[in-house]
Amino acid sequence: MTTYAFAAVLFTLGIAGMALLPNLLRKLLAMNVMQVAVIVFFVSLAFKDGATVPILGQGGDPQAAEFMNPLPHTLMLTAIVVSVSTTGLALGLLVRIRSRFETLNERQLLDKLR
Amino acid sequence: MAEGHLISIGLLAAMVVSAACALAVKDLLTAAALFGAFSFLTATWFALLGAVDVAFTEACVGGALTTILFVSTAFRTSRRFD
Amino acid sequence: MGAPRHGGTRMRWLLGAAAFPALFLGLVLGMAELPEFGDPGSPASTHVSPRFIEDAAAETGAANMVTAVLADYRGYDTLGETAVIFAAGLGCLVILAAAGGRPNPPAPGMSHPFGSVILDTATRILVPVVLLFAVYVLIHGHISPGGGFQGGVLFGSGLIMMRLVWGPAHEGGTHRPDVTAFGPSLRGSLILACAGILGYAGIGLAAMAFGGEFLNYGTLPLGSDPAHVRELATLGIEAAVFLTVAGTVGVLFDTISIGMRESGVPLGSDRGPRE
Amino acid sequence: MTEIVSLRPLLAVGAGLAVVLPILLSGRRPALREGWTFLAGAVQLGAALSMLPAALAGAAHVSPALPLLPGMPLQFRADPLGLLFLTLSSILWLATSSYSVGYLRSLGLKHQTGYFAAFAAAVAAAAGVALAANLLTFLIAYEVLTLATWPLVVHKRTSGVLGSGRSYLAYTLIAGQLLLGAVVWAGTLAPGAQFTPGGFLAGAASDGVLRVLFVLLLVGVGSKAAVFPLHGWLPAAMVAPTPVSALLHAVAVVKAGAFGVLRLTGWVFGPDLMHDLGLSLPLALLAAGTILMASLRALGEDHFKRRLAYSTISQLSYIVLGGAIGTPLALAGAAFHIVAHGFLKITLFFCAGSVYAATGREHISQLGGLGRAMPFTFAAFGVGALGMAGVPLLPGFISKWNLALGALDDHQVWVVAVLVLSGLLNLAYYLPILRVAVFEPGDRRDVGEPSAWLVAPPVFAALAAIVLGLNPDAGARFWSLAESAAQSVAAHAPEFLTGGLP
Amino acid sequence: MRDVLPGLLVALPLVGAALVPLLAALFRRTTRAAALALHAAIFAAALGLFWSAAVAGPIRYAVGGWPGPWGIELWFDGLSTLIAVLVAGMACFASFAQTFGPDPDRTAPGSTPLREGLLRGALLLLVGGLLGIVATRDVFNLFVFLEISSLAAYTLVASGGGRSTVAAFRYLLAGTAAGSLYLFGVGFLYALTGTLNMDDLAARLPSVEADAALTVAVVLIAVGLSIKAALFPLHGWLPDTYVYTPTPAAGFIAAVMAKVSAYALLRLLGEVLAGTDAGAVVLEIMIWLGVAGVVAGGVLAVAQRAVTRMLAWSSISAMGMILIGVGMGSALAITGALFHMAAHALAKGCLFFGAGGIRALEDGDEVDRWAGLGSRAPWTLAALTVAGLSMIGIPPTAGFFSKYYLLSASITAGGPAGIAAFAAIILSSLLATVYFLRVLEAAWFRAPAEAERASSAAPAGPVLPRPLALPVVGLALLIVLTGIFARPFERHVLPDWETGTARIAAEAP
Repeated sequence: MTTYAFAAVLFTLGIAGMALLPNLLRKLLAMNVMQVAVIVFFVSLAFKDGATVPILGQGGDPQAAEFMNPLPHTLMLTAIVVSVSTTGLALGLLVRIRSRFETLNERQLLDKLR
Repeated sequence: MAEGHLISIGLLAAMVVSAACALAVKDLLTAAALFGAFSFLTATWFALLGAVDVAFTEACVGGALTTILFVSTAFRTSRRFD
Repeated sequence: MGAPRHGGTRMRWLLGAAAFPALFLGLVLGMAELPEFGDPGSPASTHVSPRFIEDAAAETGAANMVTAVLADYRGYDTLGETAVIFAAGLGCLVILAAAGGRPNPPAPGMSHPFGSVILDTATRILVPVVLLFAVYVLIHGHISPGGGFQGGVLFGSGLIMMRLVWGPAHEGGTHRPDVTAFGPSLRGSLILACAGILGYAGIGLAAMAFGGEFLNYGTLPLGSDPAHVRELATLGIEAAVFLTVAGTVGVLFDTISIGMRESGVPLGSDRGPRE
Repeated sequence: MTEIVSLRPLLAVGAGLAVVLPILLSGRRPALREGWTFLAGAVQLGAALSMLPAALAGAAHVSPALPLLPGMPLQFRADPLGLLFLTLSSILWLATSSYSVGYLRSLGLKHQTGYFAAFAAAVAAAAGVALAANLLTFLIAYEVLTLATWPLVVHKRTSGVLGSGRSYLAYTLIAGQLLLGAVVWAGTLAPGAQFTPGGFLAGAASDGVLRVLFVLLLVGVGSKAAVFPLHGWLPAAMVAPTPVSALLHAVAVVKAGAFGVLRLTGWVFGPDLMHDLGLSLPLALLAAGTILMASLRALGEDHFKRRLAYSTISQLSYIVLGGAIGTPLALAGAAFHIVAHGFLKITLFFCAGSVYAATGREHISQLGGLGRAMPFTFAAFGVGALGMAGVPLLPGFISKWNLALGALDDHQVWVVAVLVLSGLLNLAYYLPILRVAVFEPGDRRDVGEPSAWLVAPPVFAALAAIVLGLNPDAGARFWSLAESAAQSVAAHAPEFLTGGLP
Repeated sequence: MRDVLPGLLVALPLVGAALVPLLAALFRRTTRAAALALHAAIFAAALGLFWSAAVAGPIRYAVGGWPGPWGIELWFDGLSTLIAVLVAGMACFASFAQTFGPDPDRTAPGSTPLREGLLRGALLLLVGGLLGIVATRDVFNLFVFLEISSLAAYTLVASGGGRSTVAAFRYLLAGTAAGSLYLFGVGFLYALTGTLNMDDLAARLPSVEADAALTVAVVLIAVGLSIKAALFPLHGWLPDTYVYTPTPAAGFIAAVMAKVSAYALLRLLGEVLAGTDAGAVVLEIMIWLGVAGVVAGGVLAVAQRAVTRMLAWSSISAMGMILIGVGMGSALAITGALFHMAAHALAKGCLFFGAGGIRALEDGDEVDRWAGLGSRAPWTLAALTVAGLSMIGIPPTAGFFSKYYLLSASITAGGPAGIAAFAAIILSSLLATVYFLRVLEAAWFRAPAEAERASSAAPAGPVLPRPLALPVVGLALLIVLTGIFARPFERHVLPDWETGTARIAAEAP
């Protein structure tokens, strides 16, 4: 349960950072923390006591209890790629915003936007 | 697995601390460095939990690539958060 | 998110002070009732995943169960994943590079090579190793940890290392020796990324051409033993993903850090807004 | 009521719609454009008359049901009441179209193509309202009518006109939305919501729900029928050119509202349910109040067309009154009054239009001496005014007489008093107009009868009114239609009705 | 036919998204024809699926040959094929409109063949993402395609340059937060049931006793998808995004983007999580949020001076109405919600193409920019009028019938929520009347502003360039046709929905 709690802490930290930090780049960092939190949660679901890494050794008949659950790992590979893609696109946007408006502070940007 | 459990809690605590610092600090390069640390700590924790594929991906995709992009954005914009 | 007027920062912190602890409490309360951490009898460990563990090797020929699930059982997910990273590459191109009109601001540090001797020789030794390791990670994707994504990123980071140390491939002014010419231009990276997606979807459509469902490798005529056929197809999938990821990492780095433009010439020495 | 499935109802409704596009396309050739309008009018009248014998024999032409919503098809039925309104509006459409040709030409107004297209759409919508077989079709035709008449009301496009156009829309569209809500509600209470003589909501829900539903439906149709609190838009809509006012008052819009009230009281709730719920008396009182209030307001009005507008508000409430009382005679009187008021009011409006076209004067005080200059126009005006007051030998008398008898059947003596009083008030505000026009001196040097297009329609309407006054069953047998409509409602409420037909 | 089309529907957009930029990069010529051909093929596939689902019943398609909870399944019943047809159809119009270049912000980047190819690729990617969401039967796969469509949408929004990049960034933040919330919810569901397949989930969920965890899962999923569907009070990102997006993309995004998320919400909360009592409570709350959204959207739309911003707020009101339909859950309500999705998509797409084009050519977004346009381009303005009337809900347009379904659903539902919904829908029609007729009155009956008329003879010539005028007129025709021929809509969507929920109930152990 404590492992899940850490995921919740990171998630709340991330979402709070996104909403409250004034600078867009720091919001992006907070967004990454939030996405990593979800990945931590899924990986902690996959853990089995007394199980090893989900890669088959020298053959033999694999038993379900001996290996970790591979499904969350697969899902989290996708989640990591999604988080990197969003961050990449967001950074591209920020470079463009910075060059156009000379600031990355949300409050000043909103004034310029109206 | 009691002692493994202890290390995992320790790593998780370190992750939370580094994430909090990354968000709190004012200078972009320091934030990027702290975020890199956070990613690599997460990768180690994944490896600890047996998620080797995820650890590998998190290390190079999340840790290296994202940090490089953040640092290069620092050069494109300005080091201080305004 | 929808930030109210700037006068509302006090209100925003107030809102935050109330909402986020509530979110955290809700999550923790919910988590209390989830199956215990590491419990082998939890629904997640007993319902769907046992088949992946026990039959992955027999059905798909992949020792690494994660790659088996990634490329075969849930291959459609991975196609979506590749499309996601392709979308990021496309986005950065549209926003930063392929724009006529006003050029982006000059990039101070990144677009000029460092050019110190130590870095130069270190890169000469390291880059080939990194690229080779990337290809190794791709080939052994279904046996050891790794696969298309990790290989692609490693290959991309090799390119980045060269860009960092020797400057962009098409140095406007003086041309460094052919070494700097290595590595795709912006247009080349885009073509690489497109090729990856087309390869992946092509394999899927080929499966349909031979009568199976989309991405059902069993029907492909690559040999008699079905597990072996699927193993080969997985390799094909991983290679396609490798191309897309490598291309996109190239695009991301070039557009964001160097500010390379559509014409492949770095911004610093850009000749006028639009040729 | 046996039903004959045929395409004639669709033909009657479709004639107007089908002609809208050709009118829009033949903008450059006015003659062809008018030709389309008259063709549609003729087709509509022909279809109406062809369905007449069947309706009188107790059978109704029904169009095949176009399934639109679960259990609520788009369907038209030519029952006696519907046919009465359809025939009236097609005859008056022909008259108003010919009048419009003269009026628009003489004043040289712009956007004539849009005018005639909207006119055709409005009359087609009115036909849809007349022949609607269920509440959904009624609602659809009702909304299309609102939209079709909006461009006509704001025809002059000046900012003042746009303002009154907005108020017209505000009233009618808000009422339309409430009607939408009410129709949906009724549709769920009684699936199909078909108009059935004697009402289909008896026992469909608790009394409280039915009362709220009745109020919603009444507001929906009442706003178009200009019942007291909702009449504000009608005087404001006088900014429209006169033929449009004629359309609004006599041919389509307000008539659709009054017709809707009759449908509501006779074919949705039915007289006996109205009495059980105790709704008849308040509605009757509301109608009576409107009659008297509007007549008093008309007395004080010097603007010619606005006085006619207030007279319309009061005259329409006769129909609402008849619907409220619910006895067969009262219903027949109310139904016939639709026709009577149609012919009489259109005469008055044509005269007002001719005066404006010939002299540009809009106020009654300026009419001095025109009586002799425009003899035919003011003769027709005289016939119209007397008819309105309910003088015998004119159609107004027949409807008021039957209304009074119907009220007595239901022992409502006070209604008779209201009718008499309003008759006197009519005289009080119409005769001064004649007196000013005929006896008061005024410069009438270069004033003469306007073109034939502008004189013929009022004279024709006046003559038709006189013929109708003498023999109500002349021509399109309006009286027998009204009587059989009332009869069909009465047949379903035997225990309530005591008096028989004369 | 039935086993080829599903694969094609999901594969073609992704192949197109890679092919079109490739052609642009290699041959540096315009890729208009290729993109249009691809969109037409996708539309044909969607139509074929709609036809075969209607005739021969729903199609279950196991991608990769692995059935049931192990592999990922696609599910095509009347519901999902209808939305697929809507998305693919609107995409054809958007692709045609993409040849229209000018962007609202003068500093927007100029167009080069490569950029045009990339933008067409982004549109194809967006369509692929949306079709993926509509077709999938797997909750995690839904997340992946949600992200694909979002990323493509951010690109299209940001392609306007200048202010649209800021709007795109705020949209990105909201969208990613929504995605992560949804993924967290999926994590909870996976922990409780061990499966990701919707049918399997629906079967196993009722037997789960962990109520608190289930409630958290339902709330996380509901909040996540509500942000994506811009449902009140989580709609913050929508107005700026719709206003600053370049016209061709704005028409498509405004028309279908939020609706597909609402469809996902309907699928998950209405069908999969309907068995749980937490799901029922959330649905009840959603009715009240819908009512609030309908009223707030309407009132704020009236308060706007700029036409496109007014349209954005009216979208929020319409999404509120769809939420009411989803919340009520009765078969009639769901049909009403779906019909309103279709009607609103067509009308909003048409209006955005029109308003965006007028904003670009008349160089201004206020209502009086529309003065006197009726005389200059009667047919284009007639089409926009039809779309406006459909938004108000005047018969015979489709908007009237969808409102009719929703009204009768809220009356039959009864209770305080039903009455509130009934009143809200009536009020929203009134508000729509005010803000739409204000524009139409200016267009038809008000002469152009004096200054303009004095400076130049009323600038003749079409109000909209051809790549925008054609979609506008085409969509208007579709609005009227959908209105009149509502029967197929009811005959196909309704039974599938009932059998769907009934089948899941039957499968429960």
